[in-house]
Amino acid sequence: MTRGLRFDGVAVAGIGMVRFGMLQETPIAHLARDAGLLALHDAGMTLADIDEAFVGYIQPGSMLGIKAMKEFGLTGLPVTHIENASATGLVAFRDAAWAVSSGRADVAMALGFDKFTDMTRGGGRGAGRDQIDAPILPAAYFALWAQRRMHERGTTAEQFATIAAKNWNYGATCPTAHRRSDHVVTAEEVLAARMVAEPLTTMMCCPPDDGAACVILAREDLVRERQPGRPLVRALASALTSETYTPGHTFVGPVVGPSAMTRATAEQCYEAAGLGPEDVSVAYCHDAFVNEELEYYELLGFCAEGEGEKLVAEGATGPGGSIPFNTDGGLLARGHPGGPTGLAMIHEAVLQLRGEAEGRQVENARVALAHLVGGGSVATVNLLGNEGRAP
Amino acid sequence: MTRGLRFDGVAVAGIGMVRFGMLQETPIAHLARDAGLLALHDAGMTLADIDEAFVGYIQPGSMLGIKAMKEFGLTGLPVTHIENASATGLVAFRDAAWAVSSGRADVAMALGFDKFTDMTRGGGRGAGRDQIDAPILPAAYFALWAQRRMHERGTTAEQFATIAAKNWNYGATCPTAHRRSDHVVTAEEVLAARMVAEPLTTMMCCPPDDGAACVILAREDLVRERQPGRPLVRALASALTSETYTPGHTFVGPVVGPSAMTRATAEQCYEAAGLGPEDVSVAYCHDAFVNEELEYYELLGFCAEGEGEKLVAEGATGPGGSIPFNTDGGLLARGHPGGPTGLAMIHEAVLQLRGEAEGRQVENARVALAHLVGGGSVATVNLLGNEGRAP
Amino acid sequence: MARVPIEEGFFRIPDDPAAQPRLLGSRCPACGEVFFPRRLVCAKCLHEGTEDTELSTSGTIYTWTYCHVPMFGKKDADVSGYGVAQIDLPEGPRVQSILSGARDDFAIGMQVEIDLETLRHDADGNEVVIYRFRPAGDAAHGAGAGS
Amino acid sequence: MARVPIEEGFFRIPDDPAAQPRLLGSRCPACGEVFFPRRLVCAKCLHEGTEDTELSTSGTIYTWTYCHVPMFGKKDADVSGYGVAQIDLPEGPRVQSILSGARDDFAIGMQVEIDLETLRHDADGNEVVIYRFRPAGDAAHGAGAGS
Ligand SMILES: [Zn+2]
Ligand SMILES: [Zn+2]
Repeated sequence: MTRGLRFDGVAVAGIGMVRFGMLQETPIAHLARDAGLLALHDAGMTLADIDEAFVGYIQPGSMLGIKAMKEFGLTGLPVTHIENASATGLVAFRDAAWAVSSGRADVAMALGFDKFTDMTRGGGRGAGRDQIDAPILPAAYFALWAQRRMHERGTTAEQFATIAAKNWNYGATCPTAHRRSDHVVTAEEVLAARMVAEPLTTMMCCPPDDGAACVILAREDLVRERQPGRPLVRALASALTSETYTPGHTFVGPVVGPSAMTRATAEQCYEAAGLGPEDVSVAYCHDAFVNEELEYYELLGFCAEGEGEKLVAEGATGPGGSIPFNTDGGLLARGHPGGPTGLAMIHEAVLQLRGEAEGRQVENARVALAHLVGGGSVATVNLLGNEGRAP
Repeated sequence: MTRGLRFDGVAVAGIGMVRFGMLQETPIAHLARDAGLLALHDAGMTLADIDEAFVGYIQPGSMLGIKAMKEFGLTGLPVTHIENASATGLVAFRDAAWAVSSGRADVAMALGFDKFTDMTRGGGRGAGRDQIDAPILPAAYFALWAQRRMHERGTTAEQFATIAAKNWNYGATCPTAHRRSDHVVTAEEVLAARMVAEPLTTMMCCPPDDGAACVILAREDLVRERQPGRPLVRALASALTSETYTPGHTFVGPVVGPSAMTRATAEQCYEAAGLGPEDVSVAYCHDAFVNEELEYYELLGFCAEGEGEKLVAEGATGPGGSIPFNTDGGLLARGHPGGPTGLAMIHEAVLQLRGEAEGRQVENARVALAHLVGGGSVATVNLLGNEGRAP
Repeated sequence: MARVPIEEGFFRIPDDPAAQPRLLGSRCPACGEVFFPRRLVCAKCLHEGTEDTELSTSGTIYTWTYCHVPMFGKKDADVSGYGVAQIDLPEGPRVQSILSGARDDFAIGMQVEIDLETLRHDADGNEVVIYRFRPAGDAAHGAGAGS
Repeated sequence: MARVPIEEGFFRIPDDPAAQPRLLGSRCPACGEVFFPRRLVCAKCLHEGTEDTELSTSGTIYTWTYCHVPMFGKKDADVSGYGVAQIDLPEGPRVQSILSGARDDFAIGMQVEIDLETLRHDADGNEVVIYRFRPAGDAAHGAGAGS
């Protein structure tokens, strides 16, 4: 009976994030604090207004969430650490939105942070040296997917590189992106970068990152009251799934589930929202490895199976296209620290839906979709909309 | 506006746990699997019946939750890793109960596991060698609390030891307890054990543990339909809080918050349930260090401040007493692996409320309370009841 | 000097160094599905209680790539690059594995067979090994570990 | 040989080895509350923007215990037992600290003052130090670290 969640009367009260990057000098609690304060300022609130917090991080360390929340003050609110591998931030968003939708909280905070530069092998994202998963890198896992597509559909490395260049160039327009190129990146430059796992070069893989991001959700009436005149952005729906069994299933090594997982998750989310891919103005997906973005064009329903390459050729997912993807540069350029990644997606989606995404604004943005997969495997799809959306 | 959650129409469908202990030979996924299968058997269900899972563990390692859930099959259900230090298991229970109460799931699983024997210093529960918190042990933190009480109230080490002996002797009656003494433990024996941090001896401190436990919650009508004739146990209410600011607040080192935290959390939970301490038949509390149990007699409302010692003298919290505490031996004897601890409490509470706690059954048990604190700091109080409870 | 697996429970190391290792799988008696690695509950039909089975020593490459970074286990083995593949075994499971061979030795659809690679030596002097696949019938890369 | 703190940002190590270290605190300009360690937002009134302040070098024992296990930092320092206390500083904060002295040297309500303890030496040969408290006016246990 797995199904999506529909959120009723849940609006975004505030957003904040620090620019992602290799931030070795900044303690993790300060990254969290800075992102959270930006969101509180954006909401016109203090911690006294927050009824519950969901803190997302992947790195080892019990209590990091509760300790980070103390940076905003000590008010006694419930705090829970949420983790779901790379999907962590969106799941924290989902749980905060549900807390408001279900009447558990009037105002809920989703706070995400992680420091890749703190992570030690074995404890964090990768497998330890004494584990069967160890010799296969995540990059190799996604490269295997790319190679199979190239075999089946004749997709070329140039087509993947074209998507990567698009995301690098989006990143250059986004102040909070890690990778902000000082020149226009071309597919040729992407292809010429150092090879990691064929056909993926370093410029087709997300960088290691530190960072933090925060989203505050609240009852719609409270947001209207506190923020008169500001475009209202609502959390509409969310779906979260784990793997279903498929023939040729892979259990050992880095896995993010069969590709049908993203399709099923998107369908659940669309159904819960009463919307379809045709209603979506802008989309954010797990482009940690760039061939994924091509697959998700299809799996999220923006084109038929095997027609992703046509979208690339048309520039449909770039500036001025029919369905811009990853307008902040995506995991590839904005960065992918882990816990905050999904909340950075929501940050950018909200800017777009408010019409505040200067230099990369999608015209008439009305509905945004945010998708992530997480190792292990999980997938989540989430929808937000402003008042311009069809009812 | 922090408040407790009231659960409507949420019943326990199944419970399961493995006996806690130093289980080095068993992979963690197998501990989780064995506890989960016991709960599924108890519920008469398979994974196909579960709509959502909340997996609680403390130890480092992203994806352990989703990987453990795959042991039961691959059905696509949403899975989220929940963590809240020592309070983790009860928070997973709370989230599963809320998922059912709020209509997000008809049937939800809370699964907890941890292997203390896998944990490396720094990544798991303790502080690393390069952290300011490092030189102060959790045992010392609780000993400081004990010493202050002895100073203020004249409490004696014998009184603490009497509580410890009670929990050791309860543990001997519980098949799933780690410490099952082959003889009646006396306060003298507890006092004569090796000193850890004055006045706490090893027999007043919980052991290191591995283990797993699982609770399945479902809509009451589904449980009635599937389990005709079995005593129905309901999840009634839950409260979760973090620290509020108090004069003389302590921020650095191991902390579990000012003692007022447990009192406020209990009040929120009682209010949400429409019950008071006088309605509670049996209670489970964080007795990782035995002086805590004495404090919680008062802070959970079972006696006035300063009268905990009287309860001890009367044997009120032991077999045949007015408010038995930790009938499975508590963290002290049943054990405290971390993530599964709270779910083991629920396991025992449900046995008591079903009348199935052979050898340690509390007469006429109608309402059970489960309390934990977690480092950092958080506190949670949860109430369950059977149909015998006053409406 | 003994050979020990990188992690227990995934494959069996034969006593005869010339013999091939065997991946340890499970077969569901209710629906017949076969899994790698071993599991108690059938992932497909949820039947509880599977039968142990050892999987075939050869399979077909479903997809493969070549990694140009030394890393993890391969860092131990001191190579600058290595192949990785998903291999379909005749019983059904799709297995991810490192490959033994050069960049140009592989293609999708090709038959490969299993052997062992030595990653490092542990503190007791044992060879820590992991399974790998090589082109079928190709003995050039050695039938045993550490060749 | 330099002295370096076990963790940055909690206390200041004076250049003069005979001088006492100072705990680094924050004072809220809105409500006057003082905190250890430093923080940007007032924990009490939620005012954003505190002022840096250094805390007093002596305080009163609120509670204390004696640990009979060598562990963590103290393992480095090679002692078989050690005292631990919560100490109320005149500015308000209650600080947890290890104690310098024997089991019978302490009592609740007693005045103690801060100094430094050397836990170990790091790879660069620096002394890794942490603050500790000793009976006030008692110089027997040394004014500096490593005594
Ligand atoms: Zn089957
Ligand atoms: Zn203030």
